[in-house]
Amino acid sequence: MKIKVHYYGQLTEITQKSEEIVDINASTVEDFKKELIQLHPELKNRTFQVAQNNTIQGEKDPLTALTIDLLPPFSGG
Amino acid sequence: MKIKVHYYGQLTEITQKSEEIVDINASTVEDFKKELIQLHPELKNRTFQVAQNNTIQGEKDPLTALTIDLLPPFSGG
Amino acid sequence: MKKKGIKNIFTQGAITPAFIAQSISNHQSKTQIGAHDLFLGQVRADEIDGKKVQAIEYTAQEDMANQIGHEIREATFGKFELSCMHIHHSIGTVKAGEICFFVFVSGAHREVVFEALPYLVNEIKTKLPVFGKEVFEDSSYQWKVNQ
Amino acid sequence: MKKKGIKNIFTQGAITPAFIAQSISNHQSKTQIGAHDLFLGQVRADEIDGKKVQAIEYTAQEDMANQIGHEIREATFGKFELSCMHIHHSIGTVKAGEICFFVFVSGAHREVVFEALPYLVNEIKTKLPVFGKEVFEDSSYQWKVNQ
Repeated sequence: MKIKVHYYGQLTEITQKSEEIVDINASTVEDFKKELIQLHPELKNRTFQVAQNNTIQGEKDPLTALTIDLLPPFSGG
Repeated sequence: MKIKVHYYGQLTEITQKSEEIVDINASTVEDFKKELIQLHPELKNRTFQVAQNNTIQGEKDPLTALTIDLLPPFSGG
Repeated sequence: MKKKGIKNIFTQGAITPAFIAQSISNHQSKTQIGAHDLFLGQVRADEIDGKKVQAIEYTAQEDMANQIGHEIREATFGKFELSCMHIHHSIGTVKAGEICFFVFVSGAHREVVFEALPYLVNEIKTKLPVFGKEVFEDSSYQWKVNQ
Repeated sequence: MKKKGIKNIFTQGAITPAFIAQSISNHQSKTQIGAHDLFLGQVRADEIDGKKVQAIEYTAQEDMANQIGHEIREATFGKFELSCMHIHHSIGTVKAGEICFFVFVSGAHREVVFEALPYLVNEIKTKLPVFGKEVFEDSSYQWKVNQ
């Protein structure tokens, strides 16, 4: 399944992309993260969260959206 | 001893004065209040504090200043 | 009676939003500050026995209020690690909806300002000889009582 | 994606003292308000390894930030008896000494605003997908980490 991944903050530098289309087999967030780390090994020891439909997802949540956000730790304010 | 008494807030209405010179024998705040209430019986059931040299005085404090402030409850802010 | 280092906290009439903006601006060169916390007291149009407050008239023992304000300031600086502290109170008439009280603290991080400001505001309200007279629309009035 | 009732919290660049003054002014017709509490975040010129921060560049997942901001707003209104609540955050570059974050709550009395504001500021800092990049005077940078 082709999905669009948006990178934010420091992750745009680590992956050297602000967005990309990736072909993913995962049906859960956990598996999605594993596949993405295979594509981008530089993400391996990084802290990030996965959001879809503007909502942070847990590891076991199903991957349903066609657009996924990868968010590093927040540092607003 | 002649001292000047300044009235503030609601006390200016109760005594109908903002200041006056009174002749007082008292040497403590407590006695001063008693004498003042004799002069102004309308002060009797009122809550007020006595200050001299910009400092609130306790009942047993000696009366030393020539100017005394009579302060009703504070309501700033 | 004016002593060195004692600031005049009183402003004639309402404290304007422009005055507050200027006070904020004055801190832009203080680049060790990360957090400001501002308290503003606004005159409420309370309804009492069917009559609405249209203004508060403030009077004070100003000299004493400034001196006690100074003491509270020093004590608050001793208690909290603050970079700046400003206290302003209206004297005279302030209409409903206008600002009568402005307290401003600044520090490196938010925790310290959130602790310091309520303490400071409470000290001022409790200890400053300031007296408010609530004037109704029909010009009758009552003396304000703090909760 | 813009949903009804969801406000845009983002301001391009610094939040100006004039903007804050206007926001205060807007409340003068709300005469049930007695107390305002304003938090302002200011960019610190922190020195890290001998280099000084000269600006922070903010980016965000804006759509998500606005939606979460809306949810935090609703939850805060449910928790505290407030009349008004406003949240503003900079996006883009904000220089040291300038304001990047402005949170404003109003209520009848001071107790409620003093409780609500720290809660609200903390929620926003913790939950909003906003990312700060601290840029030094020599144009090198590091990604900001919240405490």
